[in-house]
Amino acid sequence: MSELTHNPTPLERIQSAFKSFGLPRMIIAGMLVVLLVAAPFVGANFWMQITNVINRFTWNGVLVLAMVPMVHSGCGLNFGLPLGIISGLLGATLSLELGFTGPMSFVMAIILSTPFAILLGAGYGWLLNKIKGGEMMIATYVGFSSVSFMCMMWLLLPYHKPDMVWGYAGTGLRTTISLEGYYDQVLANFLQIKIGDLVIPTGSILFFALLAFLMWAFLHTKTGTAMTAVGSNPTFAKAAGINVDRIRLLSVVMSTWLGAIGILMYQQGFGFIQLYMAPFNMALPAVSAILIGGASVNKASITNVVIGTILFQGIVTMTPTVMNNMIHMDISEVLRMVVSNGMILYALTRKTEVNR
Amino acid sequence: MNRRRLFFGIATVAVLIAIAACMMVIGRGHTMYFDNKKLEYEGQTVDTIRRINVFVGDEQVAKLSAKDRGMATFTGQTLKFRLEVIREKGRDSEFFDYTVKVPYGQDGTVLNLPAMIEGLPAEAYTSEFVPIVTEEEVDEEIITDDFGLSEDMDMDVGAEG
Amino acid sequence: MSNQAPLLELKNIKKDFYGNQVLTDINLTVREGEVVGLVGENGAGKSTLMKILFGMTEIRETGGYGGDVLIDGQKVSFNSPFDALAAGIGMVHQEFSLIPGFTVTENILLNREPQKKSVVSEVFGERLNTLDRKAMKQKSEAAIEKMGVHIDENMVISEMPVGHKQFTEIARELSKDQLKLLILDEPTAVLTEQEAQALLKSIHTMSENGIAVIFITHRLQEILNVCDTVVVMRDGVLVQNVPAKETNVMEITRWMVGRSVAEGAISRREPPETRTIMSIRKLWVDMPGETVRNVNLDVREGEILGIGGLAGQGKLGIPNGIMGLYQAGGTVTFDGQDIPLNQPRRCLDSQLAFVSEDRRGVGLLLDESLEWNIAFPAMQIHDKFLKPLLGGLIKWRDEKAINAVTREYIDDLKIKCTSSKQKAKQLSGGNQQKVCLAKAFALEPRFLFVSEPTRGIDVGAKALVLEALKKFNRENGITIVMISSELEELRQVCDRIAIVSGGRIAGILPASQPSEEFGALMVSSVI
Amino acid sequence: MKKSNASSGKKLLSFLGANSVTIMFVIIVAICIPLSGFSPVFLINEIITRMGRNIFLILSLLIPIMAGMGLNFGMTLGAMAGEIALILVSDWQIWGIPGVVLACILSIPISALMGLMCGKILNASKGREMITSYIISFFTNGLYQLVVLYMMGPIIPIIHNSIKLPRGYGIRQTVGLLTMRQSLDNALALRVGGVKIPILTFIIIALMCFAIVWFRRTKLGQDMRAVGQDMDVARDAGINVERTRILSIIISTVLAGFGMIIYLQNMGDMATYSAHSQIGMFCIAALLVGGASVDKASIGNVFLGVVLFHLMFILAPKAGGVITGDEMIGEYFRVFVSYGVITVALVMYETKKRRAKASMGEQLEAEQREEDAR
Repeated sequence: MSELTHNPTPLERIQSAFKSFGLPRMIIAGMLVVLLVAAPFVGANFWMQITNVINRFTWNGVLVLAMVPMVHSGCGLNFGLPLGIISGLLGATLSLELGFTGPMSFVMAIILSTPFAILLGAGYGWLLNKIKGGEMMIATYVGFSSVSFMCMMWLLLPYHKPDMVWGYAGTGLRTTISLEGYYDQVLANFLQIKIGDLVIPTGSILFFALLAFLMWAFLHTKTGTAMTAVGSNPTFAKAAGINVDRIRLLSVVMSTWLGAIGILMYQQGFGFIQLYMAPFNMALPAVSAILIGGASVNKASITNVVIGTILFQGIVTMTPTVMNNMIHMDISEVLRMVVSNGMILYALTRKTEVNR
Repeated sequence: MNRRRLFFGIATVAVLIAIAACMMVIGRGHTMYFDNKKLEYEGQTVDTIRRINVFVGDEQVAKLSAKDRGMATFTGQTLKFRLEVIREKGRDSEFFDYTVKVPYGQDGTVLNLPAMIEGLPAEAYTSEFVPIVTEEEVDEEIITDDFGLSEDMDMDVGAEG
Repeated sequence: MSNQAPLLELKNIKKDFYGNQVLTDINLTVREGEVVGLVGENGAGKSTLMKILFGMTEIRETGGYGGDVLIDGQKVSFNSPFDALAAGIGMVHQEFSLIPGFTVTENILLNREPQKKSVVSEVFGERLNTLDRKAMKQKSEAAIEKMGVHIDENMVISEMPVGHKQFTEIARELSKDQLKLLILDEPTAVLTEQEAQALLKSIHTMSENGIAVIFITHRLQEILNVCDTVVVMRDGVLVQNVPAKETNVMEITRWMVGRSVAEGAISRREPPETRTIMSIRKLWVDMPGETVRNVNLDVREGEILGIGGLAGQGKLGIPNGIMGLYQAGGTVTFDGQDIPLNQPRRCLDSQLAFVSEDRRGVGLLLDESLEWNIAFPAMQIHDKFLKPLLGGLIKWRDEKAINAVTREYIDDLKIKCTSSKQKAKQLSGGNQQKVCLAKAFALEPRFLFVSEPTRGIDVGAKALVLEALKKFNRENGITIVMISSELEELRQVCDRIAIVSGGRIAGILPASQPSEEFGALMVSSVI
Repeated sequence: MKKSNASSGKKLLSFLGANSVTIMFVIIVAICIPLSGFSPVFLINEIITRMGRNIFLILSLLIPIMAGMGLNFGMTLGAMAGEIALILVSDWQIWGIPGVVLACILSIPISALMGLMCGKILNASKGREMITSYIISFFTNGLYQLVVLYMMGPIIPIIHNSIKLPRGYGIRQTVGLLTMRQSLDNALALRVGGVKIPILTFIIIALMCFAIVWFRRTKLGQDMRAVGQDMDVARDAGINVERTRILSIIISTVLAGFGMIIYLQNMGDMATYSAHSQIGMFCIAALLVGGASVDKASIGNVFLGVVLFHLMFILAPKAGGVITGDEMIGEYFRVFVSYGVITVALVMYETKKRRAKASMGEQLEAEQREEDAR
């Protein structure tokens, strides 16, 4: 009888904590610390840097959060995020077309994108249930196909609002639509705090916190528990009477809806709606952010989302300035590509069973 | 047996390297510029010629009036060409055959044809062509953003016909 | 037979898995051309013995073995199956090891293809030799000929009947020139009657060609027909080694199951004459390796019914099919209500529960805490351990209640763990099994299927688990159906025991019947 | 009689199902040809050019499919190796066919190294090779940019300023390959009624096809097929599975490098940072259109695929313009179709895998019924 009854010593605990944190994550966190320390020395404004990181965090946080439900239900990393983004874009453009302005346009965008997200998510979930085990690759291509399909639709759908369509043709949506006068910064400006160079977009943070809390709360309900169990061991869940397919479908719909809200949040911070090929590769940064945060192919928590988004966005925003000031060579883009894709590769090569 | 394989393996690599070296020699491209220009060399002045036609093989690569510059591209380190020289209108053309060797590292070589025809030494009529680099100030946007938002993809496999 | 050293000699072979003795002092001699029939119940140690002989790496990884293996009088020690192959031992495993898209010829000569050299292979190595298709054809034809059964050497494996696949495997071993000893592990299990006859004949042919055969099977009549000697193993001991001519099926069965169990340990409770609570009619289950065909069975209220039988005969398929884990058909009536098949939820709603034999795959959430494991099904099925919030709109997980119930079961079943938050994967097998039981008990079922509850756990935990089951039955009046490969275990716990053979119920006897009776049923219609 | 009818009907149905993508493409092309109003000579010319340009690249996909590693999105790695070789050759001013040959030789060590890396990573992620190779292509793209954008100049000597960025290091957005433009295609080119046939390129392609046919008959080819169908069985038989898989990826990467060089010599210039980014996707889409699947592909699929896919590519913008009045629609349509084709093929592959499992239950049910009847 070999029982694991002994209590781990503090040292062992620290060691196992390090182990579970993983080497790549350590490196990335270390890199961020070095960047933060180095920033003032190379003449970059420290507080402005922090502000940037916080801003980028609020833009992208929800998109990263959209990974959580699907990872929990064992559908793997949601490379099909563009589908959710498309729902969000449909909601956003409809809200503008219908003449809503200011904060109301944001609310309406959320409301209008919801039915699209549910519909697209349901179809997508149905498909993923047919092809269990091959989710990630197919998700990627479902995302791509839908983005390119929507490219045609943006041209063909009867939008008429002058500041959205091409001026000379009068039809077909523009590639980028400015949100000034609509919901540009509506959340960020809500209860905004300014201390010197540090600007905190309180509203955006609160909104993210609200969604994160709802997600957390959901995972503590009966259905949420079932979702985690499905992801952890689908056969166990089946034996416990869970309708595995239905739970998976629900998780996909949730992910898609969060993707829609995520892109609206992004636009709110960024100030523009970007159409056509823009949603194309938005899945990869979100995927690698959550992985950097410590998630694996079938385990993810809210903490992973927060840490991952901060680390990833921190690297992305800090490197250009610091690197530029330091060595006058802007290799941040390349660095970002190597780091984020390397992270995904690292996660894919871990021996976790995705399909049982 | 293993030794034998090693030998064959090394031989293959050697053959590939040999082919590569050979390709580097025979495929090295050069540009030859032909000048019909006035030249002063050690006090001696060579004047332009009314008209020079340059032939490489059977192909006429340049028709040079006075002060003209023509060019020909070729691969390998030697260029054989024939000049048809017409000094005055109506006069019969004279023909000259030349074989010029160019250094491997030199992309462009300028030949002053009048000096050449005059029989001046090689260092008199050959010089290296130095291209004038037009400095573009605008830095090109080079990154293909993998997942930035400004991606416009080059979807066109072979836009050219 | 000549006087020279025998082809194979095993001397005092011993093997234990982490202190658990599975083979004790096995002595066995096989001569050239001899056909030895090896029989024994599952777990008797046949497979372990063959693994040692075949140099399987798992033997070495678990600490090697004691005693000597001699081939032609020389002591040998195999580090891998490839060493064994080189020494002339071939083995046909129960699971096919064939490439589905290849032809018979390609499979017979897999990785041993005759090749032709070419210029390219001189440079890039032998793997760029081209295959010599003609020589391949000749070799495979020769191997098939040796076997004495005709199969089409150009046929693709995936389009073949199962029997032919088996023959392909045998032909592959025969095509190896050095082959002296062939081990056949239940080769007839997948064959039809005619194919089995053909196989037996081909064993004769091989033997005449001087190849010794060790033939493992549950079909005792086949052994008597084809073997020179019969070797019986039981509980890791070689109990009998007799010429086949001098024995009969009845005797062999007795040797196989006859065990000196303390008579007092056997359950002597009279099977309760209560009403039938579950009746199973015409049940078929598609569970790979445990197919169930046309099973009819009645379970009485309040009894403990055992289901026994040899491995692969379908006893495991019965609970898995009824509980909806594998595709099934037929009718199951529980307490007067028809239970729809293939819908786990409906079974659970009718207060049936199931403790699966596959603890790690089906029974547990390995990456989650004990609390989750124990409380999860009850939470999902009966809405236990939930706090309604916002007037019942939200069903919030009640961590406190979950913790309480988990502690209760930890104490009840003496589960050894650091805390109720410990991950299930960190527990030992016995404690994992107790967690599975706790999970089922927490559902408060009226009817419980327990599948192989003692598989892979140590003696102490075994007794505890069986005791817990008995207590659950006696005190709460819960009907239990227990499936186990160990007959003696069933006889200790159960009131009646049904024996499954060939996917069907071969018979039902009270536990107090002598074990020979059960043994006879087990081998009655094996496939 | 009736029975045979039903079975042949079933056969036809399953044939249609298996080839639905190809059939769909034939229909699209058939509709678009008259709509577009292109002349047959133009179309034939275009198709022949594109065949010469692309077939070699697509052929490089066949071997990993044979080894059971699915569609090799990592072929992009080979394309990058080819590009690096071309940058160097272009800087060294080696022109014409010698330039092409030299680039091919230079690309071999780079491709082999990248293939080795890719193969090792794929061995660590068995069962999800495709998504992994897809991410590898992104990851390597980062490394490629690091090399080409920052290391070429300071570390890897680049002589000519004309291909360098004005800042003094890194390679420009486009590298002109005028000096070797269509040098293979023009050698031995044949003109038949206004259609140019690049004989030499086709000879190279034909040789490659023979090489692949020959390769299938070698020991290594046989091992790859075995590994592709069942890794465990192959391992039990003593085949070194990991090594075999790595070799298949290396071969594919090297061939992709050659393919990219052939492709770019035809194009005549090279978009340094984007030429490779879509090439994997288009090649895979073309192969799938030709009727290949994730686990089965033949040389015939390659040829049919190139013809159909590129016809669609040429026709779509024009036909789209005629139908909707906007050529952009056609442009987007063909992108959509490329992605759609891959999606459909992947879905079909996965569902086929599941369907195979369900058949055993039906058999048992039938047996039961039979027994009841008795």
